[in-house]
Amino acid sequence: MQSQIEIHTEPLNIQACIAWVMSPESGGIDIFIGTVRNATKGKPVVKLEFEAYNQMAVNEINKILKQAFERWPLQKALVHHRTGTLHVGEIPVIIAVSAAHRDAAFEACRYIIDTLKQTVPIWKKEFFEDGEVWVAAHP
Amino acid sequence: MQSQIEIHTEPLNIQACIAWVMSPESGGIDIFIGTVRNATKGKPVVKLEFEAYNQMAVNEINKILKQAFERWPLQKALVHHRTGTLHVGEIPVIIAVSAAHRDAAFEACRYIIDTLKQTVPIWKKEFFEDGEVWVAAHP
Amino acid sequence: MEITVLAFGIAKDIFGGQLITVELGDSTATTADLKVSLEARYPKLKQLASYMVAVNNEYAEDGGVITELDEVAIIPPVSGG
Amino acid sequence: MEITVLAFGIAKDIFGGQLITVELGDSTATTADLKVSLEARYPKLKQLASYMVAVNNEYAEDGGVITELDEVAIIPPVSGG
Repeated sequence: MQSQIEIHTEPLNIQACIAWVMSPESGGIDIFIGTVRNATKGKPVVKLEFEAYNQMAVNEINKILKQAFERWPLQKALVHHRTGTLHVGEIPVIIAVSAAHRDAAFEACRYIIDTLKQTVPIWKKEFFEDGEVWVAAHP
Repeated sequence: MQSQIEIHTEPLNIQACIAWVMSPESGGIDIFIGTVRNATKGKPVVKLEFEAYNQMAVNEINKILKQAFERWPLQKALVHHRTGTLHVGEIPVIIAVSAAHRDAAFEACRYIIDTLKQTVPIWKKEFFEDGEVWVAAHP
Repeated sequence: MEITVLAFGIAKDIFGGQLITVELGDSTATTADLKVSLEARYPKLKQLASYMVAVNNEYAEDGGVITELDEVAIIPPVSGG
Repeated sequence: MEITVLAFGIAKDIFGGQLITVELGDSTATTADLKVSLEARYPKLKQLASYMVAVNNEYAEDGGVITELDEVAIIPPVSGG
């Protein structure tokens, strides 16, 4: 399993992520880039703050990638996640997956981001003009 | 509908494609990058040649993007396709889709590449060490 | 009337060039007439998995009428992406 | 025994800090005992949609035993990505 997992406080490097997953055995790469949206349910967002339990987050992402490599014939998979303060348009997460055939790349990439949002100990606080809230904390 | 369709003889620019689809209204971008694989059914590939019926290809891609915008709530969608001679590792196609929510971006991106391969007048010839073949021409 | 036909991919190889001209008897020929004429001249065309005719950059139905002013192209099975 | 507990996200706000210490009666406490103790001290914890305990960087079952040597963390609902 060829994988790379990094948690950064600095801006993520899209070009480096894509270059890392490319391989001569691959026919396709699927990449998901999360971006900070300017509104949540119609309410303007000023900024986000991301906090991670770094060591455990890397462990949990590694489990997800292992599952993905077991389920699909992949070449390489990469997850970079950012922490700290991010403004609108900035990039909290990049997931990139290469595979001989595109179906595997698409399905694995989507599985990784969906599962990451459910199990990986990273938290996001949204700052609005009139207050702030930890996402998903309350029903 | 915010879309960009280009057919190039020069190498495609990943960074420019991603920058074009990013928008403050988007929460996620899905990108598919096709790459020339070093083998087809176990047979080493030397190079590929892509030929397009340019004007009609742009028309057909435009139809696909219109369908995608009708089916999913998208922000922007881009298709860049390359023609001419490509070697292993080079990039024939980039598809990038941004949307407020990632499900729409993933589904539309996959729909666009799947449909492009079925309807858009672009042809690929594979060159092996011992011969060449137009892909999909024969049963 | 004389129709100029654009060819791509394997059709270009079969015709031996990107452009050929086809003489169709009268002024109300259809894409079906064109196919019959081409297949008589280039039997290898029938060995393709399938092929389409495009008229003015749109896929054409078999009954579609062709005039000398139309841009006509032979579209063998596509394989982009 | 005294357990040091790491807190993240809204749990950090509820505890008023990233690290708190919790006195658990004996040396065979479980994550369930820890939860009871924390919820008594910080009633707001019960208002969360849910929360988990992690022991040594792994999600722990409710019956899991905790010792003073373990790295224990409170994991409120995650929202990365």
